[in-house]
Amino acid sequence: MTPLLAQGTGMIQGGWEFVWAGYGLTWLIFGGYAISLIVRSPTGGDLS
Amino acid sequence: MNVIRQTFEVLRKELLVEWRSPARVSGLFFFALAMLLMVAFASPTEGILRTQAGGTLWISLLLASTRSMDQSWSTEMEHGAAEGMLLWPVEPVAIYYGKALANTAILLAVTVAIFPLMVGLYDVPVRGDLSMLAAIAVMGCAALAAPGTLYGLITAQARGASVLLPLLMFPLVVPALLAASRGTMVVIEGDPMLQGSSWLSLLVAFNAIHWSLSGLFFGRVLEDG
Amino acid sequence: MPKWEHIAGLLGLITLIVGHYLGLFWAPPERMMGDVGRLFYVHVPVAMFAMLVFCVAFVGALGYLLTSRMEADWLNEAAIEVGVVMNVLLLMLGSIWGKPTWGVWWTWDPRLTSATVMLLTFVGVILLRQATQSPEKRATWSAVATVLAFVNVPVTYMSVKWWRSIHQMQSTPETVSEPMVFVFRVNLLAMALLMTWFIARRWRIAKHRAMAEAPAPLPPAPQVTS
Amino acid sequence: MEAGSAWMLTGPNGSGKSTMLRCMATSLKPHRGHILVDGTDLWENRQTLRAEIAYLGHELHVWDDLSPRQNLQAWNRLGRFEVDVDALLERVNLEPHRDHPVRAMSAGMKRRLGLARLLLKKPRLALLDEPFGALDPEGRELVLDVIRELRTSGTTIALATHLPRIGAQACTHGLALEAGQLLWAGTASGLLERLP
Repeated sequence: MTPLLAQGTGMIQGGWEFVWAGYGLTWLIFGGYAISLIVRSPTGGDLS
Repeated sequence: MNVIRQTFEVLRKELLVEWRSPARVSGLFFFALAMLLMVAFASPTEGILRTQAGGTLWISLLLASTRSMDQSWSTEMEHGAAEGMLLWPVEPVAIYYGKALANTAILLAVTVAIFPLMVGLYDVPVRGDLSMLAAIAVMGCAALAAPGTLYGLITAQARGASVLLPLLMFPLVVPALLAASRGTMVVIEGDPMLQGSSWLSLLVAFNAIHWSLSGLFFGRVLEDG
Repeated sequence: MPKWEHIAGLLGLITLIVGHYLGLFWAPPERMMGDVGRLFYVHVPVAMFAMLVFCVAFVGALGYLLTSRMEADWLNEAAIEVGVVMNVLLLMLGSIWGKPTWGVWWTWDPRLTSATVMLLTFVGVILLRQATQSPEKRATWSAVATVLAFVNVPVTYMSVKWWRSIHQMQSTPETVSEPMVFVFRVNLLAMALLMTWFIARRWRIAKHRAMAEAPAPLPPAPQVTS
Repeated sequence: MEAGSAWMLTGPNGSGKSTMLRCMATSLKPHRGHILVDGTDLWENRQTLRAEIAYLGHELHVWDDLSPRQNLQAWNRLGRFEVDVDALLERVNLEPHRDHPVRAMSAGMKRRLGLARLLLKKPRLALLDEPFGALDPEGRELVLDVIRELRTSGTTIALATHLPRIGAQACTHGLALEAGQLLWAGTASGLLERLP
């Protein structure tokens, strides 16, 4: 993978795959942790 | 003051224990020496050893210090002498400072013994100010002993102590390890830009924080243990 | 059963969806970094709240040391776990952002390095918690380790900064425009609400477990015959 | 408990004898209830009251690498007691072993050292947990002697033992515990009569 360094305009071009990876990872980890909290919660899966 | 006198008595007792069982301190020395040799075997070129000397020295001391803290507390726990001191009563602060000073002294003894060997084995040309080097050595050993003595008491009572102590201690002493390694290195190299003193001041700040905070918490940890 | 935290959690979820939508599609590309700059809206809130959650753990630790109340220990336990999750996410996001801007997945930058050391410290505290059965010991040890770790963070940052200054310094340009500030704030709000839910849920788990392992109360003392 | 009295705790294993002594020694914090000393709470005032309590538990509170003499000297200095350590060693019959490390001593010898350590303090309350364990008849006689001597100097004593017949020789009162509950309280000889 080539580093998307500044080209001419002084702005990094492209790089959407990194953006999607970052946002996706956030959802993945928050979702995973939320599920683990629900599974471990005192009332089991019941969230009351 | 009573606390100072008791600190001195605890320190005296600690040094007497070490004196009666010299195998322990010499064991630490050989442990650190073995580390120096192992790093040499694992290094691709001899030049790297020279530039890495400061870091290797302090990594060896750090690993040796975890063994030392383990031992320091296992003698205390064997027949409950730590609790005995608490009930005697000895001020917990005095127990902490006495033991931490003793651990500093032991590490310093290992440092003094290991340093000339490292200089010889790694072929390090020592050009710098030796008094500065001594100051960094003292402060570096004190910086390892302060959190080590407190965490040694905790992990001596926990399950899986041998892995927990390094795990807790290593991240905490990162600033001290950095400062001691870099400080040692720049002083050895001659230190034209006088960076050694700024590393030394970082070590002093680290010691000030950890010697006071650990002393503050030690009583609580001992009492609840 | 208390439900207040679920309201916070649900609001947080909605805000996060809105915030991420705005960050991905509504906000303009960043002046220097282009579209990669959109990572700002996830990375910086996570970084700020990782730190803030550890502050909560610190407050719990101090609270336990001062009052010996188990509620404070549960807060400490909850916040440390949430903080570690945030810290892991933070490092991964930092790495993802570092690759297109700096060209490397990892650099020994002071912030990155001290965040890693912080993660290691608090993972140590979690393992320490698991190494004892006694609730009082666990609470005291964890509180002491948390306070020491927390105080050590700025010292670590400073030491790494000095260490790196001998080599080279990375500078991150932070040029922020009006719509960016708005999107950033929405994401901060989402994070605050979600952290509230995480910590509150984790606190209940800690409380429940403590209740389960507490010894049954002794029967009343009988009359002594003599 | 009045000054100079000696209380003997008996009961099966796990009945709470040791726990009770450890609470009185401020080694454990009572989970429920309070222990009062002259009307003040023991745990709240533990820093000052610890100086007046001596405790000999299952753990001997000694350092393995030091000799008996060095051990006693260290404890002597830590408490600023200025007791003649050599005379004390002679009294508990450890004189021939005084310079060997504790590590090499037998269990009975170690108990004697623990007893000597107890005698460094001039306590108002002495707590002994199974003081006769691991000791030969001569050693048991020594413990009884020590208890009698402490009593005449006004020290109150609590001792836990599963050998009530020996303990009763030096004790005034008896308590029987079972499963954390007080079953019976009275004189030591009265307790002996009730035993099967």
